[in-house]
Amino acid sequence: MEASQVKKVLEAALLAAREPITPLALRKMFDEELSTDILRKLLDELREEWAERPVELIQLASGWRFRTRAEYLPYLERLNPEKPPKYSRAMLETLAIIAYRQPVTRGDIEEIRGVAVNTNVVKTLEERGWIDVVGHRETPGRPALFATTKQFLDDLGLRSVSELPPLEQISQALELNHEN
Amino acid sequence: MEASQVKKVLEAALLAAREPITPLALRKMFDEELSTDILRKLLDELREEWAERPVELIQLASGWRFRTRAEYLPYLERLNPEKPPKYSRAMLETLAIIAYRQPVTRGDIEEIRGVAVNTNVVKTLEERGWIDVVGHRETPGRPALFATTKQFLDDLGLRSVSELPPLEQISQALELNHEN
Amino acid sequence: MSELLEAPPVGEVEPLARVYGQPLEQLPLDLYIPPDALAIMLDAFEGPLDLLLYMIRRANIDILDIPMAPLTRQYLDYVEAMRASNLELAADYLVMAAVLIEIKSRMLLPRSKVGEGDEADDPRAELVRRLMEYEQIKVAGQKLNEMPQAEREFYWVDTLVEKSLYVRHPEVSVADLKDAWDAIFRQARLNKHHKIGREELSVREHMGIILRLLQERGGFVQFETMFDPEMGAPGLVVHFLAMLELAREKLVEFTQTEAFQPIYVRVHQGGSEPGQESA
Repeated sequence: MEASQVKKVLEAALLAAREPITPLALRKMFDEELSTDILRKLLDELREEWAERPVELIQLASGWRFRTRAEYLPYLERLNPEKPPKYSRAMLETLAIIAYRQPVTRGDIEEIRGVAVNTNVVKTLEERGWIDVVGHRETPGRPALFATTKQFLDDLGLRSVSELPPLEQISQALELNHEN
Repeated sequence: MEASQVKKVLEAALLAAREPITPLALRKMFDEELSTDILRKLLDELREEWAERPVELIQLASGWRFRTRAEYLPYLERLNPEKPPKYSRAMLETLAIIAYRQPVTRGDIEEIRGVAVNTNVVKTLEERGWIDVVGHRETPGRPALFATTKQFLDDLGLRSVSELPPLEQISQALELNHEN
Repeated sequence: MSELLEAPPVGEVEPLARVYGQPLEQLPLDLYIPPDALAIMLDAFEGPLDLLLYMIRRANIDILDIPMAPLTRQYLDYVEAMRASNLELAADYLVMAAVLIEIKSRMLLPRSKVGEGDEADDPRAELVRRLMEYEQIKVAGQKLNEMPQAEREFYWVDTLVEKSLYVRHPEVSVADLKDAWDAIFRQARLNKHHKIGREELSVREHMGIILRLLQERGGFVQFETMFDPEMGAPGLVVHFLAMLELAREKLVEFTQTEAFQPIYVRVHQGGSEPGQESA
C-alpha cells in the first residue's frame, strides 16, 4: 500500500475514533508490517497537513486523536447552549466597589461590604483581566490598590468608567450618612 | 466573517457533531445572518473539498454529518472487533413492512408476514430508535401505529423514506411469466 | 409429493399433476430429518407463507397458477412431520393448513364465471396476493440489510471536543454592577457607620491610571509628563483632580527640591504613617 493510502486509512480511523487510538492499534489495521518509525512519520505528516484546518491531530497519553481547535469552541457552544455561568453576589459587589470606588484596597472592600473578601473572588477578577493592582497604599502592610482595567471597559462596552450608571441618588444618601 | 472562515466553523462543527446538525442549527452559530442559500452553497463547497478525502459530508434526514467512506470499512473494522448485531429475518421483514407500508399496526405486520409478531422484535427496533409509535388506529383496541424514525434514515445514510430501494415488482414479473 | 419440492426445472405444471396418489412415505429425504434438525428447519422459515413460498419457488411453480392439490398435500405432510416430532407447532401453520384445504375444496366446485377471462372468483386469488406481498417484503428486508449502515459499514466522524479548552465566562452587564452597588447601599443603610464618600467616577478612574503609570515608570515621575494633551481640557482637569485626590489619600506625594525646579510625583513613601482607610 502506498504511503498516501496508508495516511488516508489513518485519517479515516482517527476521525471516526470515539477515543484515542494507540499506535499499536493503528498498526493493526494493515496487513503489511508498518514500523513504529514510519507510523510516527506518517502521523506527523498528517498533523502537518491538518495544520490549517479547524481540527488538529493531537497525541494524548492514551494515543492519537483529532480534536476541535479551541478557537472554534465558542461557535460549537451555540449548538448546545449550556446555561450561562453566573457570578456570585460577592463577586459582583466586589467588582462594583472596585469599579465605582477605584482605587481600593481589600480592606476598603471589606469595610464597604461589611464582610471579609474571599481571596478567590479577587483572584477570579484578576484572572479575567478585569482588575489589577495599580499600586499600594502606604499604610502598614502596604495593601494593594485595585482598579479596573481597559479590558473590563472593553468587555462591558464602555469607553470610560464615567460611563457607568451614575449613582447620584445613592451617593447623596450615603453622603448624608457620612455626615451624620 | 469571511466565507472561508464560515466554512471552517461549519467544518469544525460538523466534524465534532454527535448527531446530524440541521441547517437551522448551523446558521445559529453565527452572529451575522447566514441565508439558507449561502449555507447550502458553502456546504456543497465543503462536500466538494472533501471529495478526495477518506470521509465524506452527507445530507441526512435530520441534517448534515461527516462519515467515513465505505471503502475504509475493512481497515476500520479491525479497530472495532465487536461486530454489530446481526438482525434476524423476522426483524428485517418487520422493519421492511414498517418502512415501506408505514404507518402500520402490529396486526398489519402479522397479516403480511402470516405469523404473530414477536414482542422482542418490535422492542428491539424501538430501542434502536428506528421505529416509534406515531398514533393509534381508531379501530377496536386502538392499536398503535408504527413508523420509522429519522434516526433510522440517518443510520442508513438517507434523507427520506423515498430514498429506500424501490420494492421489487414481483407481481409484474410473475404476470409476465404467466402470460408467456 | 416429492416432485413438488424436487421438481425439475422451469415451471412445468404437467409433471406436478402426477403427484396425486403418491404415498406419503415418499417424502423427499430433505424433509425426513431428525427431530432436532426439524426444529432448525422450522426456525429457518418465517411462518407458513415463507414455507409455501419456499415450496413454490423451489418447484418453479407459476405463482399465479398454483396447483392447489399437491401443494396442500405436501404442506400437510410437512406439518404432520413436525407434529410427529412433538414440535410445538405454531398455530399460524395450522391456520394456513385450513386455508389451503378450503381453497382446494373450492377449486373442485364449478366456478361461477361472471364474464370471459374473469378471474375475480379464483379461490386462490387471496392466497396468491398474500404470497406475492410477503415475497416483496422478504426481498425488501434483505435489501435493507444490504444497505450501508452506521457503525456497520461506515462510522460517524466524531472529533474530540474538549470543553475545558474554552472557559465560558459569566457575562456581566453594567446593570448588574449597578444592582450590586444598590445591594451594597441597602446594606450600608442598615449599618450606618459605613463611610462612603461621593466622588466623581472619572476622577476615580484617573486615580487608577496615574497609579498604573507610576508603577510602570518605577514609582517616580516628573509631574508634567503625567499629563497628555491628548486628554483635552476636561480630561486634564480630571487628571489633575485625581492627582490631588491621590495626594489627599496619601497614595502619592509631590516633591520639589527648590522653587522652579521640576516637580516630581512619586508613590507615597511614608510607610510608617497611619494611613487613611478610606476616602
